[in-house]
Amino acid sequence: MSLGCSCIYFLDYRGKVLLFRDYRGDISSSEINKFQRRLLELEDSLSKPVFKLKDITHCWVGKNNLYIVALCKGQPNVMMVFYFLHKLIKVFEDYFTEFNEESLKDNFVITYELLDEMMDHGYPQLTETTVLKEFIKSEAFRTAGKEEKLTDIMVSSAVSNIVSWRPEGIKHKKNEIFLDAVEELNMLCSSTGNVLSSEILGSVQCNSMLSGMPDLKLGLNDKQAFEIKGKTSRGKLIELEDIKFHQCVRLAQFDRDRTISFIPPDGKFELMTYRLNTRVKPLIWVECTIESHTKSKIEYMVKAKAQFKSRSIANNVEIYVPVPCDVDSPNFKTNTGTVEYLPEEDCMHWSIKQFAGRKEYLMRASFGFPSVEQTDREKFKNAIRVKYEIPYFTVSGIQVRYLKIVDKSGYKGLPWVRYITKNGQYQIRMS
Amino acid sequence: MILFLLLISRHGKIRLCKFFTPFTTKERNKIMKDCSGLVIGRSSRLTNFLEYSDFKLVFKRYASLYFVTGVTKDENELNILEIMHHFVELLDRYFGNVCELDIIFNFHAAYFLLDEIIIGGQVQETSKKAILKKISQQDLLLDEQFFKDDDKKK
Amino acid sequence: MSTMKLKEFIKAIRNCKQAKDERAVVSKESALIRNAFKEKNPKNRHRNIAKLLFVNLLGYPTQFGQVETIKCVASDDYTEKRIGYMALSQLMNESSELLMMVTQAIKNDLNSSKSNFIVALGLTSIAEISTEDMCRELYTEVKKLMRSTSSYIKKKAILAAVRIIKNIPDTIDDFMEVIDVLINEHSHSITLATMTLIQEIINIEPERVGTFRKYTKVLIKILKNLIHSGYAPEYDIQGIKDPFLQVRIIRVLGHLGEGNEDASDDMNDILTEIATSTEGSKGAANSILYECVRAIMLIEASSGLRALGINILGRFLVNKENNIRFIALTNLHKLVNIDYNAVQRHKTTVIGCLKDPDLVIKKEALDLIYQICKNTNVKGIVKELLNFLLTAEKEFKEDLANKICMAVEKYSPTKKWHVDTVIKVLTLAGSEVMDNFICSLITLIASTAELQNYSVNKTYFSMKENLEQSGLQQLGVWLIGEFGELLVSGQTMEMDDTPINVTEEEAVETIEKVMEHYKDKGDKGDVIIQYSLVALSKLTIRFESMKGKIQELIQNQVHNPNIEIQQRACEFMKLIDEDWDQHRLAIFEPMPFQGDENMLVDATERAVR
Amino acid sequence: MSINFQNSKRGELNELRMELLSVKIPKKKEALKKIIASMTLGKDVSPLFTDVLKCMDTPNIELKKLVYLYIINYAKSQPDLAILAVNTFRKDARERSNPLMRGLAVRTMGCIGVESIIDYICEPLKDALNDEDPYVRKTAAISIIKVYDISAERCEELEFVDSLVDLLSDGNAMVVSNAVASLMEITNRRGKFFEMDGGSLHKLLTALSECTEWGRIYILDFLATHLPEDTREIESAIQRVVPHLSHSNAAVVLSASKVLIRYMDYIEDEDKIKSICRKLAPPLVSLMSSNPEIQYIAIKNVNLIIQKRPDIFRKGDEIKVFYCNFNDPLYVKLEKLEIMIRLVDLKTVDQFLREVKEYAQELDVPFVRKAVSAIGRCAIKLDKAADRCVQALIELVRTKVEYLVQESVIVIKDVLRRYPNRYESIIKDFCDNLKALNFADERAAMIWIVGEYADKISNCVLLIESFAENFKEEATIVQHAILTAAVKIFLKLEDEAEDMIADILKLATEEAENPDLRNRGYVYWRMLVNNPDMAREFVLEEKPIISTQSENIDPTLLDSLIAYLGTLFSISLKAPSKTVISKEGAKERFDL
Repeated sequence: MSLGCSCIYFLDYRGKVLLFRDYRGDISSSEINKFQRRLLELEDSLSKPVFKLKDITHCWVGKNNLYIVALCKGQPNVMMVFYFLHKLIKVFEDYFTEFNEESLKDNFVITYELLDEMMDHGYPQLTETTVLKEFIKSEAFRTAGKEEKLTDIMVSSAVSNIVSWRPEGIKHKKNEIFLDAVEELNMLCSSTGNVLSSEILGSVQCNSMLSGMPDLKLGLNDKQAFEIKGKTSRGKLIELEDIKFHQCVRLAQFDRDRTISFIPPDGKFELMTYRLNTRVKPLIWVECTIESHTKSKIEYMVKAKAQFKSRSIANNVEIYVPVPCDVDSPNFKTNTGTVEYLPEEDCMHWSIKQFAGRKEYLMRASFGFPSVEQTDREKFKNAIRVKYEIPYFTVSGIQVRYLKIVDKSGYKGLPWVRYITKNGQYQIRMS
Repeated sequence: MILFLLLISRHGKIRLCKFFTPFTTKERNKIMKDCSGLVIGRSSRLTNFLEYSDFKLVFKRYASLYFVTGVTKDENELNILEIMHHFVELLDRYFGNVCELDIIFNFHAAYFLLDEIIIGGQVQETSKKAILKKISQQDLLLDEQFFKDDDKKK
Repeated sequence: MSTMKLKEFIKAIRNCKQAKDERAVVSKESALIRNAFKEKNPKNRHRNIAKLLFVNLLGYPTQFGQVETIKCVASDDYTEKRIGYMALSQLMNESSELLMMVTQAIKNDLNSSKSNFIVALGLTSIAEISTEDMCRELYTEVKKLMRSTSSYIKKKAILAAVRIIKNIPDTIDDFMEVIDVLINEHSHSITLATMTLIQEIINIEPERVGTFRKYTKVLIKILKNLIHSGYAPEYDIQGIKDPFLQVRIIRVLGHLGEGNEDASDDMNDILTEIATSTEGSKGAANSILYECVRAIMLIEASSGLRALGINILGRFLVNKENNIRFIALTNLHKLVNIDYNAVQRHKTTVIGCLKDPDLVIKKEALDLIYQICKNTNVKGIVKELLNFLLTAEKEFKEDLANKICMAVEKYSPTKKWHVDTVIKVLTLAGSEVMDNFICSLITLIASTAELQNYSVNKTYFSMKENLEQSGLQQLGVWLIGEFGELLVSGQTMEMDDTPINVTEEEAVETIEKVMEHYKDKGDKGDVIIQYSLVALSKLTIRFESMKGKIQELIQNQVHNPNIEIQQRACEFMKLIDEDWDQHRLAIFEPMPFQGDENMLVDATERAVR
Repeated sequence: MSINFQNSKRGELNELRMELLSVKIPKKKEALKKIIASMTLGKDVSPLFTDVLKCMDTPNIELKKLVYLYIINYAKSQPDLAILAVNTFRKDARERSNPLMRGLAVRTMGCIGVESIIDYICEPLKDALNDEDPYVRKTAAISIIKVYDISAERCEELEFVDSLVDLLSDGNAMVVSNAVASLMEITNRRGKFFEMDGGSLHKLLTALSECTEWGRIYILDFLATHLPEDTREIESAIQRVVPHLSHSNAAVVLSASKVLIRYMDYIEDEDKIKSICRKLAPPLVSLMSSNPEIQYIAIKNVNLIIQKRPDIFRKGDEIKVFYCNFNDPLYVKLEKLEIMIRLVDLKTVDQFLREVKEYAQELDVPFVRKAVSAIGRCAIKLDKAADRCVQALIELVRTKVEYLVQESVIVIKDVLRRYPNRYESIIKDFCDNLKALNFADERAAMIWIVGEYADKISNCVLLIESFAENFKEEATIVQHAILTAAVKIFLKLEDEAEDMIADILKLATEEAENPDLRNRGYVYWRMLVNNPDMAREFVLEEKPIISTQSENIDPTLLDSLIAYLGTLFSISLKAPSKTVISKEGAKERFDL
């Protein structure tokens, strides 16, 4: 069974080929026309991300007005193909800061080089930006630097090492590492305030600026870790449901005694993600009542309430409330924040820069209607969406207890830790 | 009679649409969508006529635009092709070497022109000279401001 | 308030790369325009309406602009008025109540003394959007304007009248006297419009054609003058003088000559002249020739003129342009009933058209070939068509297969040939053939005793090799069920006189394979399984030895989620039970068929017996 | 295009050629970049091939890479040209100072798809397999598939396949994993030839925790198709695979799950199985917070996994994870609904109904229809909750929204089949909405209901007569439904329905063309004449009750699909062998 893919295409939003890499030469170049035709026939939302035409499988991902399409023959591991396509986008973003038509066109030589190095005969190979950057330099770096000799560029030592994500000989003046514990709260609520589903998606983001080959150990207030080691804790312990680690973490060791030990890649990376299914009440609760709704006018009363401790503050709270598609003369009244009408999304947008815990704010809105009614006016009762950020706070109560840094050179590294909670998919249904 | 005239770009965008007899919005949308599908990509070597619903489609591609008409079954298809060509030549004379962009940005002018050629789906004037004369007289009557703002190409 | 100018707005939209960006620009601007309308600020109103026209072209809703459109129409400002009128037909369909509001404004404009152009706007809108009520309100004005001194107004008024008579046919009488005057005017555009009006009246009330016959000579004269006039650059198209007007007059002449010898005689010369002397290979000339042919076919033409017409079609048929060939095919089609032999002469050329890469030509040619078919030539034609069936692409295959079946059904000289041909079609394109052809073939076989043995054997062997052809399987399964005993009799001979031996077991296995192949294949597959169940249950009285196997196959279907299949399977499972041995025989007897005089009596009698 | 380019722009090509000849490396580089840019636009720049080759022999690595890119592009389409570069490749492959160079040369040479290349490539490839640098070895491992694709015979002759097996003992994990990928691909072509013993299993498991995320997928997929023979080995493999459920790469997680589910079949200890199942659930659930494409694949696979191991989601509240978000793409929503139906049980049914009713109010018609049918399917699945589900359906029918009514009729028919005589009270609501039934399927379903519950519907004779008004024009499925319903009604009401049954039988036998319909008509007619009691027994007999079992995949098919989790098989639900065989049969386009 072949796992890999035969070729990868980059198309613009109309389906025109920008560039492509053919890895196997077993698929005719006219095949991509069929994809284009299908693209024109169907809207994105209707087309499945993977489909088969005759014996060829099309897997595609859309991003920033571009389509990245992998064509495969036989029985590809489609999960791998999709994960690779997303990884590809990530690497291009790292290289070109942005991934779009312009950046691709401006950097087509590097794009080809990367495609050649990241995949061989349809099999993903090296995909860590830090490692790739060792021997594929970005354009800007090249022109600035002096002319390169054959001997100047070597394969990253990472390839030959067991540690495939970190080259040797990294040096930093200050040895620091920053940890951000970020939690996103996914929540779906009914109009009556019942939480239909909620989960916490947490991640620990690192930015490592440590020299050498440091070996790190991270200690969390993980209940299971304490149980296994038979220790007790003074603070609160939490139960992490499903933990996923960056490939640098020694999985077997974690499986054995829940120790998180790793040699970090250099720079930014996501060390781990976790999920918690605990029931939480909505941090920002929004209640929306339509007070009157006639042929010529609609009036809303919107109440927002911060249901967290008063010492925390939510920043950049944004509340989106749906309105009918053909309203006019918007009129808003509130003593907090600003409100605007966003016709392109058929909603009003109430933004509050700072929202302290336990506070409650009120907003009233009214709109007029034109005398001739648009046919689908009544179909506007979507979900209310809420965005926010709460610093110095995590819903789960996760805590970094320690981060031990050991390098053979013996320097003392400094760890920094921050906590933040954000909204994830946060929707409240409208009555 | 001619029931409707559509100008459709290669990408399926409607550049001009004129219905000479009432159709509901739903019918109109269906017609526009179906016509794009039927006509775009058809090789120019093939017949320029198609049966559609209970009328006929007569169409022709000029550069990047497809001119599509729906006509009653009793129409002379070859004559309809000539009428479309008549319209194209007038657009050409009015704009001077017309291109798709002229029609996009001055769609109103194209409608005005069409109003002098066809009324209610019937040809009303066959003299190009007469048509262009009437159009330029009307252009003079138009609010200068309107066209200054919108900077008509001449 | 939006300050974007029309051109900027169009540019902004053109800069959008994705549908959602475009939607965003449009919704924002639409919201601003809604507000501007609410504020009742007439400044920029026409610009906003113009933007909405563009929004409408893009396919977004614009209903909220309708009231403002009416205000624009009623405005004193010419620019606003003109934009308003333009928007009227684009934005306001369906809202007849609102259209009623605009009627008064149009009336004012029709009576305007300010400018002919204002009157013209009103007339155009009547021709395109008027409702019955509007027409009643406005038709006196239109009638008056038909006598206007300006030919610019007059021609538009005539065309507005075309719309009025369509909406209110009882106004035709009012317009008849005006036509008497108009017919004598010597202006291209007035004559053109008048022809259109006459044509429309004939369409609505065909019996009025007699009243117009008095114009025959005048029209011939106008046409003659037109053809013989000197070079007029204004009206010249590819060396032809005003082809639009020529076509229009010829069409009206055609109506006048239809069923009337005198009028037909009168126009014989001019049509002959046009048919012979219109030169040029370009579209304009061909459009006139084509119109001329249509007229010839309509009127009581002399044999010479008719020959001329058929000749033109013959030339069209070998033209290299597809459009012209298409015209030839459609018109030969109409000619079949009038002059079969003339059309029949082109048979080979028409069959040749089936090779054309153009599907439209192919379909038209196929239709024509079908029309040419008769008992005498059907064999030859079908033979050729079967060759095409081998190579036809999917879109055409369906048409072709069904047309062959139609021809066979209608003209088949012998029943055996009928059976052979349809089985051949089913073998090549069995999944494209419509149900009713399979049904009628079954009826034919069932009602013709001498063909049953032959058919069941022939079908049995083709169906085994063409499992994908669902139609063939449907036929085969039914035949095995009904005539299974003929299949296993061992009395049928192959070509070389060796007997064909099919065992009962093999026959049942064939059905089993079909059922296996068509399970979970959707509706079409379910139908075949339904056929199979009936066939199997019939076989219980024909193949005693296979009862166990049959029972097993039927049992497999009693859990089928398809209701019809489950119902049959359950009924048949019961019937198979020994208790019903005697009854079963009566129930599964061969079905009587149409043509069987006493089929019902028969059925009941036998059943009772 | 190409002709056009050559004719009108011959000058441009010449200009580029001159630049390539320049002695200055930056100028050459610029020229090559332009050439590659043209290539990207689809222009034919192959006439420059020999000139480009001349630049290949350079110490400047960047220039060299550009030439390589150029060659790769033509390697497949114009191998005869590409083979001209072979000498330089061989030289580069021996470039001692730089492994990157050697790897690049070996990799690119393999892309030239003509058989004659093998003569040139075999020696450098052999060297590369034994190269001191792992980068070269890992590249060589993949290159063996390329050679195999060009000529399987030569590849075997040159013993490259055997070298692959040797590479499994390589000290570098990335080399091992690439060798595994190659092995698997070759196995795919010529059938299984490699038997795993304890030693190789151990090596693979060691490499598994050391190699890149992609390498882990290759090894896991390999393990899923190559089962160890010994139960102890299976258990130790499981132990080493379990930690990979914590990997951040979704494909690693899925492949690890696949190995575990397959290996579990060989474990007898129930507790061990339970403990593995417990570990499987959370990572699968987590996949739901990925990109929509990954979610889609994940849901499809979860659907298979829970059919195989229904006890994985034992906690009961996992269903919530699959609730649809407002902005999920349609293809994700539809699959989530499928899973919801699978997971719903008596504990969660109330939430489920609340949720699905919400979906039925949305605007997306295909989604709404699926939501409606989900309610019905839930009723069929959960006997004790059927009342609540039916109540929900009735609420929807009462909205009189056309597509809600239509979908409800189709699904309620199956509910009535599942629970005969339990819900006759609801029939009235459907009878009130006959006008909405525009399509044949819905009408057939309604007619079936009328026939089945004739004794509960006072005007059933009238209803059937009105359905039969256009008998001849109706779809065959509706005709059959009318016939059967008429017979049922007659058997139940007798005299009252005598005229009707006479009419319908006449329509079906005398006037119909369709022999199948006539057959049915005659069978009924003869039965009724022959012995009405017999007919009563046959026609009105209670049918076997349908169940949701029919929605499950056949267990043998399921097992073969489980072996291919994550691959296309798991999305299309086609059995592996079948798909391979029906290569020819799959002419028509089918959607997944």
